[in-house]
Amino acid sequence: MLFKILTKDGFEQLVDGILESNEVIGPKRVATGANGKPIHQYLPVTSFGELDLDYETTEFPAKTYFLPYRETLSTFHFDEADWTQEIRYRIQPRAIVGLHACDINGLLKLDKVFGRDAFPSPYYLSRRRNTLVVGIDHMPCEGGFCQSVDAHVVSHGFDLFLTDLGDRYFVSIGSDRGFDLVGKVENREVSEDDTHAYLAVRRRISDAFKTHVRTQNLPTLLDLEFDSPVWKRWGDKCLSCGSCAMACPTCYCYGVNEEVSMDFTVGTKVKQLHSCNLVDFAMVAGDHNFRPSRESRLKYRYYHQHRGFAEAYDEPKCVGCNRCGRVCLAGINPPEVIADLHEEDRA
Amino acid sequence: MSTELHRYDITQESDFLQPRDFNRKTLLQHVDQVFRAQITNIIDLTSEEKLFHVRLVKDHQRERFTFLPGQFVMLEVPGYGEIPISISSAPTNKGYLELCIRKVGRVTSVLHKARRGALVGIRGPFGTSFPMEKMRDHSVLLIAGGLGLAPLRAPIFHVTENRTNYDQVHIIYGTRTPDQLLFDYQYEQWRRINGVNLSIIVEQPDEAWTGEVGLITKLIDDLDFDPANTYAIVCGPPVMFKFVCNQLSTKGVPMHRMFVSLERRMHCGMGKCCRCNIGSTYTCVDGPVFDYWSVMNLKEAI
Amino acid sequence: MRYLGIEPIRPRVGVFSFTCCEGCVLQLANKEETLGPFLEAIQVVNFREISTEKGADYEIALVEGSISRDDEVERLRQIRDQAKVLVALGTCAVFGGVNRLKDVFSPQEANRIVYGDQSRETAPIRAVHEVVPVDLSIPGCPISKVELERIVQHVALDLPWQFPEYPVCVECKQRFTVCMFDKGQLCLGPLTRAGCDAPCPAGGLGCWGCRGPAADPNHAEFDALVARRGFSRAQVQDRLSFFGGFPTEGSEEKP
Amino acid sequence: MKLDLNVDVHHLTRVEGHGNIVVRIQDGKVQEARWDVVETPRYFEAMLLNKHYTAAGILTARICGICSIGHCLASVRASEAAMGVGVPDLAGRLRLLAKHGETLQSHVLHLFFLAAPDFLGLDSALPLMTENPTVFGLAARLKGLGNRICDAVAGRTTHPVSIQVGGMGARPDPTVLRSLRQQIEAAVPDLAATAEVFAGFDIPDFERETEFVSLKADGQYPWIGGRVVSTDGVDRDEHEYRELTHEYLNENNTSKWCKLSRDAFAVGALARFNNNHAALHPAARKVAADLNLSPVSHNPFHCNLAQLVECVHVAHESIALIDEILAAPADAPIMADFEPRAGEGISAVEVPRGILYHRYVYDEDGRITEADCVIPTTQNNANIHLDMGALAAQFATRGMTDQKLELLCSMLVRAYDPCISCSVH
Ligand SMILES: Cc1cc2nc3c(=O)[nH]c(=O)nc-3n(C[C@H](O)[C@H](O)[C@H](O)COP(=O)(O)OP(=O)(O)OC[C@H]3O[C@@H](n4cnc5c(N)ncnc54)[C@H](O)[C@@H]3O)c2cc1C
Ligand code: SF4
Ligand code: SF4
Ligand code: SF4
Repeated sequence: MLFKILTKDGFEQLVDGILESNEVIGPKRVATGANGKPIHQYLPVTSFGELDLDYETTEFPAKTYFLPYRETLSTFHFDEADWTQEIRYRIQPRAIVGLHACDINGLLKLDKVFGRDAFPSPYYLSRRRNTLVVGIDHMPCEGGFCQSVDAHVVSHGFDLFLTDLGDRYFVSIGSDRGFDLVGKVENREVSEDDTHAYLAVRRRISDAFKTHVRTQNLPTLLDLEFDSPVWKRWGDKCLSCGSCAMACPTCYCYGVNEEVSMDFTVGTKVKQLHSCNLVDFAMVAGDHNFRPSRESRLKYRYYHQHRGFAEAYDEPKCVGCNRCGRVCLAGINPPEVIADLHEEDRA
Repeated sequence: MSTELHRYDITQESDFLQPRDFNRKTLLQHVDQVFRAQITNIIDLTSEEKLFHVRLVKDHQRERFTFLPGQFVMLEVPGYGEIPISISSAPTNKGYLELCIRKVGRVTSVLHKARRGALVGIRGPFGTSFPMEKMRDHSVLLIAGGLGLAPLRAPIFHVTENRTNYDQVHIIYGTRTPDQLLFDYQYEQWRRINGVNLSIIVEQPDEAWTGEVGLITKLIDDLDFDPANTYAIVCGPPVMFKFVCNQLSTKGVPMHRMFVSLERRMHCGMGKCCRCNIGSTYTCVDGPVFDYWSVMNLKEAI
Repeated sequence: MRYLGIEPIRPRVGVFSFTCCEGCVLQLANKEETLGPFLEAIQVVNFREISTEKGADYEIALVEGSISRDDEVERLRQIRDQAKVLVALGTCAVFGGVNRLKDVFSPQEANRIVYGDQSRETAPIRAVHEVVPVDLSIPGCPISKVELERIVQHVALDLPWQFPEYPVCVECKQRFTVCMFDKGQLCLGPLTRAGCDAPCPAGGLGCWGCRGPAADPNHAEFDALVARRGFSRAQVQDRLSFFGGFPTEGSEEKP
Repeated sequence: MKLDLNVDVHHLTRVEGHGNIVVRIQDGKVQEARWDVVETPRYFEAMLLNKHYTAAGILTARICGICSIGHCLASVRASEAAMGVGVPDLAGRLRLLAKHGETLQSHVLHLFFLAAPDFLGLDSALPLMTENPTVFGLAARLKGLGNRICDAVAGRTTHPVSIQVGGMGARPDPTVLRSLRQQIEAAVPDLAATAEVFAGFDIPDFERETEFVSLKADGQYPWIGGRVVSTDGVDRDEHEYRELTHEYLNENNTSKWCKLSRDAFAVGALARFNNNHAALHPAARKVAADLNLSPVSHNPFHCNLAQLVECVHVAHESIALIDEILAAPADAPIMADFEPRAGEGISAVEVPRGILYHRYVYDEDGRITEADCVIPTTQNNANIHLDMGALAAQFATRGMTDQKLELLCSMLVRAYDPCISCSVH
């Protein structure tokens, strides 16, 4: 990897340059929570000033810019006795500025599912390739346990990654595209001092994690605890509202539905993000539901995160952002649920 | 300074990112493209099921389209939805499929209204198949309950078309009532095939019924076969194949020689939407055909 | 759908209003981008609010409003006799709607409050299904025209229609709306059936439950979570009883 | 020759709600001429009792599906008055913009879908779709525009969500506002075309001396709050609404009736026009001149034309409002900080059909102990009734038939654009 130093002004210039002819998305302050804390979302901005790079976390992840909550997969044009299928995917380039390490790790996991595998998704890949990703280091967010799942650092999957050294940014360059951009504004080589400062910041971040989740042996533990009362305890609380999956940077389950235009000339095939906690997730014809209870649905969300995905890709799907825990009105959150499972193990 | 971000054409990646080939050199950008297919014939089977003969429209697609017994396709009815349907015809018929469809919801209802000549879409074939090669030189039990005869027809065709490759063949079929029996016009034909033994049973007979009455397990009780030399394919609702497989198991058929076809909700057929996910297993790509041992190991499979 | 060999049928539709604000039938004339095709997909033969034609040969009756007077019962029965398919349109027709709120008073008391000594005829509010059998219930105060368009397409081809089973939160999140609870406000989204596209939380109001309960709503946990966040029983009950779609304290199961 | 005429309309069509017309003419003399509202009563004033202030606006919006924004607005203003809440400037502008959207939507609905078919000899506007797609297109586009404004600002076309006690619950996205502004500008030719269509209609020649009542604002066309004036010289504060309406009961009606200086009075677009013509946007004044409409008109059928003039006015005023809203700083407040408190509040708002009054009394918990709503159509009903008598008398001449008279009477009622379910709230 190549590294450079950018001044803060230089970075602002860089973003302004992109803004002139491209859409830029970044953390924007949208409201103040009841607890007095600001609430942020990744949203399109019109100027650098609208970005709040010193944000703690966002309510929703940036995945919607890669896997939209709703996306048209195909359009069918009806013509008397015939039809044609039209497939389009987004190719308009844009930039996302200010993703934290966990969110970039989230993208890397989605890459595994939608970028490789048996059937890569052109819809996803086109968005991914056409999105410039600029990451930034940040102190741990409250409740975040990305360190426990090794998602607090990231070494690829971005174009640029910034570490704030006070008056300047230490920039890790992850692509030729990123390299060219840095070259367009004032920059300089990394000095030994910069490297020391950078490592100190990294260390400070690593040391600051307060929330830890025991992930060792979790896949096996989950198999062992398949019938554990823990699931009922937490499952009974579940509102089956799907908020966790909407807020999770790596949840990607979906449903596909088709609609016909009111004048019966066009049919559209629309993909909509679903959630394994929703009642009808595994409902099939004849009203048979393979996961009729809240308990079984909640359990399978944890299974997919920490066992199923681990089996397929040797790592958990969860990046430890705890957005699902924060957004859950019932207070179901991975640190506590997983701790509970370990308790059960000991008991 | 103005920076215009480069537009990246993903079709450039097709060379090194190629989807698992389902019978066409599929380019990345075409994974969602359907083959246009015409409904050439419709056969009323029962009040709820119809058999659709479907033929791919384009010559080169018909040429290339092959499948194995047990695989399924995603059947697209533009504007109404795409549903997984098992292929119910002989694998030797190129580019030509028979799909047996029960009317249960939106897509199947609109299909049941469709007329001969209608154009639908086909994606696939998808999924695993019954290991017909492995079964060579063995006796085969082909067991179906209810709509399970639809996916079982492909192996039946295969076995009868390659009759010399297999030893004794038993086709065992059961439904709840006589009017639910599918493909009754073919029974006579199957019965006449040398070394094929067809038995049928219903749970609730009507006045006209003269055949066997009871659960399908009753037929298996009476069955005379050599478990050491036998493979079984069992298709039907989960309760049915669970009972049948357990019964076969007690009779001595090893679990890895019994094959079942699982049904789950599916929206993509490509291991993405997760709706068919059982633990870490995707019914659409890792299945739908599983041996019974694997099914026993899948939590919540039955 | 010609490519399937199915000719679109244009069902004959009658539109009827009972005790309500007529906001749901107004939606029939809304969503102007597709108004032409919508009105072409059906044949409106009786629609007092916008047409003088009073055809009695309708197959589908769209009935909005709740039932609160004897003459309404009579009129509704006649409509039921004529229609092949009777659709309860909107929250008032499906659940009784806000009109039920008057029933905390006796008819006499309500009359005294509003009309003094010259009372008018009124009876406790009934939803349409409490008077005649209903074939399809479309909730919403008002109904969503987008949803109605789709339902009409289904009814016209006699295809089964399925409402979303999941709660409003799903659509709310998919609109990027900051959760009302995070802003310290109350919301019935976790209990309420989706399909409206969550306009209320997006408008800063929070859901009031006009579409009635989602499949298997978790009332126990909802009660617990609103209590944890400091909302009173009365506040929650006010909302749950507002549109008549939820079982309220003291009532047996569903109204 | 004897002239006997009978008109009996059960559930008049192309109006909102249920009302009947009865006219009996014997030997050329009007024996009976009645406009009866038979809508089922809903008892909103009872429902409001004990409701929390957060519920009042949402509840009263359900009084009417066409002017729900007006109701919600009148309601939250009354609550704000009761609790002494000052609404942030930006919120006030957003509210007015939402109301303009509603006025446009409601007027266009009335003009094209409810009123125009009579002038075109049609049962409804539906045949226009195929027979006169140009006119149908005008109607659909203009109504759509009104609805989109409501949607963007109030959160929904019918039953607003963001109009709340204290201000607004959400601020519309600037890109949406900019697009709306463009759409309104693009609609100006459509409004001109509409004026041309209506200029071609044969409007019945009928007048009856009427007292016209409306709000009045200094130098501006009145929409929200202010003084109440009449063509008979009344000039009072909105708080004196009781002295301005004198609600009373009529045995044939589920709606109440009102009076002021005379037996009846009229509110609505024509009343606003008659009292505030000078404050109209020049473009709107020009359309009025083109349509030969000038104050004070005593022809109730001119209400249609006044609505058209108002459409032009709100379009222009909306453009200016959007500019002001876009210019407001990103962090400008839209919601006031307040605590509920006991008190009484009265609010008058000009909704499409005339002045709407809401009055609430709150206890210290912010719950309503007394509620009163006086609806425009309630105020108009007596006047419609009296007009009906005069109309019947004027047209009880040779050559008149039951059918023609029925049409005239129906057109008269429709000209008022009555909102019957509102009036029987
Ligand atoms: C591998 C496989 C093979 C199948 N083979 C056949 C067959 O040969 N003949 C036959 O009649 N049926 C078969 N089915 C079941 C068939 O897919 C469903 O009956 C069908 O999807 C129902 O669609 P619908 O729109 O009519 O019903 P709706 O209830 O309206 O369903 C809506 C959506 O739910 C999903 N869905 C509902 N039920 C099922 C289900 N059981 N399985 C998967 N998805 C479902 C579909 O995605 C569908 O688009 C098979 C299912 C699977 C998984
Ligand atoms: S499961 Fe929860 S903690 Fe893990 S990545 Fe998803 S939202 Fe974050
Ligand atoms: S605002 Fe309401 S509907 Fe939206 S997520 Fe929160 S609780 Fe659910
Ligand atoms: S958010 Fe709630 S109250 Fe609002 S429309 Fe949807 S269901 Fe009705």
